[in-house]
Amino acid sequence: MAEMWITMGPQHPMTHGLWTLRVKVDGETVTDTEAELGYIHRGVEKICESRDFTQITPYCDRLCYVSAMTWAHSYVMAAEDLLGAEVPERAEYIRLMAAEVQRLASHLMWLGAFGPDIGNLTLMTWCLRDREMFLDLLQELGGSRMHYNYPRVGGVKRDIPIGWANRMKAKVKLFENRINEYEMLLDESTIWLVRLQGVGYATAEDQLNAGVTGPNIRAAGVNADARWTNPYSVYDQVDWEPAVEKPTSVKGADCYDRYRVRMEEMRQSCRMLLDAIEKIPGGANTHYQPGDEMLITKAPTRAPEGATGFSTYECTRGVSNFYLQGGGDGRGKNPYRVSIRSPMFITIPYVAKTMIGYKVADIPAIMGSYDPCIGETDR
Amino acid sequence: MSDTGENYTTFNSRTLVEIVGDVTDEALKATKIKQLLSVLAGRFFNWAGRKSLFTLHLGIKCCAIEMAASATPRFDGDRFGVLFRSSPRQSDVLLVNGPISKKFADPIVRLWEQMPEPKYCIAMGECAISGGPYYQSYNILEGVDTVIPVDVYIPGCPPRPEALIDGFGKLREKIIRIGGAPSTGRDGDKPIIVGED
Amino acid sequence: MDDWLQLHEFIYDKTRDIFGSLLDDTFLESSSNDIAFFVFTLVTCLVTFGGIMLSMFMILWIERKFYARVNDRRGATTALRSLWVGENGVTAGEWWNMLPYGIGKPVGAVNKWLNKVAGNKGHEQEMVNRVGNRSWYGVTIFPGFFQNIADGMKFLTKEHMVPSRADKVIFELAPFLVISSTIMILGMIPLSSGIYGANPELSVLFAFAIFGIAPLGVFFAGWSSNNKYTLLGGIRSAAQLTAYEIPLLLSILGVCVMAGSFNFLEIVHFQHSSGVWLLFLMPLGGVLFLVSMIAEVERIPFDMPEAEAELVEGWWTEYGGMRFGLLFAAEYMRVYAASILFAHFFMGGWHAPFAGTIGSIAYIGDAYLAIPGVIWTLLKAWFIFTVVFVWARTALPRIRTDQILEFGWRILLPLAVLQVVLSMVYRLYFFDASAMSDTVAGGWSWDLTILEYTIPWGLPIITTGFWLVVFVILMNDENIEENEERMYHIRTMTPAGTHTAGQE
Amino acid sequence: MGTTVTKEQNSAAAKAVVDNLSKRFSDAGITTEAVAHAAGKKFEFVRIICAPEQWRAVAKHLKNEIGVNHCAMVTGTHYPSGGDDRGWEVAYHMHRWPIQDVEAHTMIVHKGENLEGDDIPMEFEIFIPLAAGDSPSVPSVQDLWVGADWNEKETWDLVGIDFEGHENMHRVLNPHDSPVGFHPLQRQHKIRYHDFNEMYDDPQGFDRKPVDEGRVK
Repeated sequence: MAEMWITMGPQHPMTHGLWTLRVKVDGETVTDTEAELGYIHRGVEKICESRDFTQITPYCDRLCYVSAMTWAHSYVMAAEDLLGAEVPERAEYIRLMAAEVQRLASHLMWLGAFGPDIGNLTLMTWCLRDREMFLDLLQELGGSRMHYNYPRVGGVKRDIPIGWANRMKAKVKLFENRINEYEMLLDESTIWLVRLQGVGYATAEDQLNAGVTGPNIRAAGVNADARWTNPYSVYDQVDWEPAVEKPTSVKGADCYDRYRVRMEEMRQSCRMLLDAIEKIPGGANTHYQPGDEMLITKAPTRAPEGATGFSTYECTRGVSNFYLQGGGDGRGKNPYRVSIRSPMFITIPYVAKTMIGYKVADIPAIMGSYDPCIGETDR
Repeated sequence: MSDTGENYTTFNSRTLVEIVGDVTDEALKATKIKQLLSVLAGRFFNWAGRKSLFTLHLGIKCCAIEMAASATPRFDGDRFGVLFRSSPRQSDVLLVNGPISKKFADPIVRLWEQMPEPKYCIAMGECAISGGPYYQSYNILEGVDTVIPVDVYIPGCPPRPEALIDGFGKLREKIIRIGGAPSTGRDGDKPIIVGED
Repeated sequence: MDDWLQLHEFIYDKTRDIFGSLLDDTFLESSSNDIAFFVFTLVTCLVTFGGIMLSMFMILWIERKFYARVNDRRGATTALRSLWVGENGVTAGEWWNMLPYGIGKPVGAVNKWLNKVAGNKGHEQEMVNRVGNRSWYGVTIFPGFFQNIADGMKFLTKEHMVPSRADKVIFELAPFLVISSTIMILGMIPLSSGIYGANPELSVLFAFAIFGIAPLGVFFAGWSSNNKYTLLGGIRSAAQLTAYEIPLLLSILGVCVMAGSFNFLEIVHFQHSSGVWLLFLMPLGGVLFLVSMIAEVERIPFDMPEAEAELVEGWWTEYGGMRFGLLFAAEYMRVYAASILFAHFFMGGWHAPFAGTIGSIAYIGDAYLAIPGVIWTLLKAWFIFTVVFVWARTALPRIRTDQILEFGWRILLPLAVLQVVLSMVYRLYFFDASAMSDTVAGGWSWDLTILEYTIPWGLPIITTGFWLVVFVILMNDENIEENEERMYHIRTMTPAGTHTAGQE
Repeated sequence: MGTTVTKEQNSAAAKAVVDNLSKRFSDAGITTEAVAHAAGKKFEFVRIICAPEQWRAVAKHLKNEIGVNHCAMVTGTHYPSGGDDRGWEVAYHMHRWPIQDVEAHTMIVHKGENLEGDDIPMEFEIFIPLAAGDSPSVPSVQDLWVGADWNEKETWDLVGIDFEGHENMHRVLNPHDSPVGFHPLQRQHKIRYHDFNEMYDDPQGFDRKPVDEGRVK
């Protein structure tokens, strides 16, 4: 068969969103690829220039629809850097727990979407079933299933409800068993292994140079994690270790390593949550009123011209950065410029190129193992 | 020999089919069998059409996750015959679950046109209804109804899966009323907004 | 032993009688037997097809429900009641008034009566039930069973679309090629010794010759749609179906060698009269048959041709409406045919298990033997469908094309040859034809005599035991600590959190 | 818990980088300073302000001598009222992380307090002010960091800053058929309904028309 170009997308089950992958195939082998983005480019950066610092948080929630909490957290860190706001320690703990619960939910969504990519629909329903537990926890904090608008500049919107700690502990402990259940379903199935192992190699240095970060790079055998390299929040006080996976080849991490490292990361999040709820200042079962000084400090609402704020944050898919410039409209009430760095924006073109040489059937496996999220990619 | 073509068309099989068809049609009409069949079969086909709404597996933005959640154990849209197919040729419902950018306006119209009649469109979430939080953006259309006709609107940012399932319920009510009418012939019928009753 | 429900002969006799007396003293008298035969064939085919098609809805229902239960869901709940109750209280009004001949009133009365007896329970308890997170509807009848009927009827009403660049003739032809060849297989398959459409001498050969036509239709469909997904899907499908046809046929050859016949009825009768199901004599053959059958009907884990992840819907991407409905139906018919074939080849077909033992008990035995054979066939087929086809679909991911082909050619094919050789050896050296018996209890043909000691059913026990041991050994996971460097490890060597930080 | 980089390490590393850079580029007029974040752990990062002409040299030095291996983001900003020599600005944000390839079946788990020298993680913020004008331009660093590739494409697409030497520049987020010269994040482009009074006059939005009416679809 002669070589031909196949356009996968924008509506395609593999893409997990709206983007187009153009693949040149020779028979079943991929010989060239090309990624095309921008199908849900919404101009968030432009809109945010006419919003004040509190109003931007909902837009950051909606950047990535499976990890709203981490993106909002990332934004408020940049805004605090710009405005110079101190965050109470209890608020930092709450933010950490919220972000880790969100990380669990996000990884579950990834695994759930990864299952149909490989052909197992049961995995999807199981993962989404367990994800509901964590969405319930987040819903108690933020009031909504997906977009919480929970972190505020200088703290959090409200305290954890009474009983949240116990519910969280029970759910996390239950979920630790569920992870074993998934591994029974997947790791002990030879088909799962032969589909993932030896497919989609990427080394650590290559990935970092191309801008890929997060679990994808930790799967290649290095503990690259912004939670300890650029420490923020209280990650230095709770008990955890970055999940790292030993790659099986010098060619770097394959799809199986990326799958493993996310499974381990879920375990680490559980460990972190169980530890943080014990260490939270003020006690896990006390409830402070919204606006209490344990939860939020009053931050300035205007930033002078020339001030900048920058945050490095370990989002669920990699490192997200926010860069804010002060001194916008309304005498500094709005930022002059909001710049958002999404890990997936860099990753998707890179992943498209790593597919070359593999089979057409490996495309969903490779793409799915990197956990694409187009909401944050196109912004 | 000059007009072979005429000879050819005189006893054309197509004409025969038409004549026979017309005669049968008239006979059926006269005996009211046609009325009987169309009313009875109409009820059955209407039931079938509303009970089996295959939805195009199209994930645009946030609401796509809620769409996925509606198929999960807690909400289980499969109870009501809502299945997701990846090919527009096999789908009945186009579930628009996110903002339509200028770049995606053409593809979504194409997807809509690839679906066979009778087809229905559900606008899920604020972005699909009006542009939502991005109504000021330079790249976002103000709602999907600027490019394709919408049958049911489900507000929310994003709507909960229950609301989505309720939206499908509303669509079923609409199908009871309009039948399997082609999407172009539904001008008089107002779109339904979930939660507005 | 023949089933007591000899519908085939019954219809044959009755048509002869009826037409013999009906056409007596007319000019058609001389050809009354031919007419009777024509009518008889028509009726038997209708009965067989009708039986298979109606019971196929059960397959669809089992698949939906079983799959949903594994997924912690309830699955489809559409009940027949939804025909008359409307949606959420919205109905089509008094539509029966539009009916002619004045039958509107009685139809309306029936509808109202149905609504009263099997309709919604009224809205009095709506709020209570909502708080209790329950549906406020009344009783459902066979929930979910009618969902598939609704799906099929909906396909009928959909617009028929042909892509503008498609090869129109072949595009239209392909679904009919697939479905007609599938229906012809069903014509060969008996439901019991008394219910079958046709019974040629070499019915197994004939059925599998027809089974091989469908790949052609699949390839036509993929090619003519003028779509790259369908093209890839069609070619994958052709390669896969061809590769798995051979082990499939070889495993069936093993069955035929064992039974000494190419006829379905005789193969099933052989299992009964020789005393043991072939599954216990050739478990390997059974597994080979099932694996290659799963590949032939393109279900997970071998559903690469219609892999939803990368080839949108595979070779039927461009088919919508009734053409898609037909392809969908054809797929399930092939699955159903595969299940019935397995029941016939390996599980004794329509013979009740332990007919001799249970049948000799007073009263209960009579009732047991009075169950028609067709029930046993269907039960066995449904069981196989649920346990093998649906369970595999819930539990397994799909394999890549090259891996499918490699598995087929390198593993299944040698094993299938081995199975044929084993069958020959069994038949030639261990089979005791004199002990065959066509009674209710069956015969004792597979006793093993070693040094004057006779083990009853020795051969089946030893064979099954051997393959069970092999199965258990293969299923056992390897010891992960032993070999770190092997290709497929099942656990990460050092799970995160157990390693100590600071070691570079 | 124990892996986190300490603050002492961080400030020492920042100081070392600043010394290195100011020694290397002492006479080139490049400002280098270690700045502390205003919030959070108040860790320090290195801020470099350089002219576009020196940017390639600085970038090569950063990559080869200082070990900056991750180009996180590229931000272009338009300052219509910024004066002649700062009409535009490009900000590169980069990271230095201790990451290297590993052998098969091994892994490297760094511990923050064991790191020293170039291995200590560090953030870099490079400002490149550009003169006002219609065609701002910066040398591209696409060949040094692959990660800069799509970031620079995006910056050109949204802000309109040209990157000299950038291969295969094309629109990534805006539609390919956008008008030439349309870069939405330039300040002269207003968002739709930017005049809020209109919204208060007509809260239901009956008379409201988008600014780009007629061009949409």
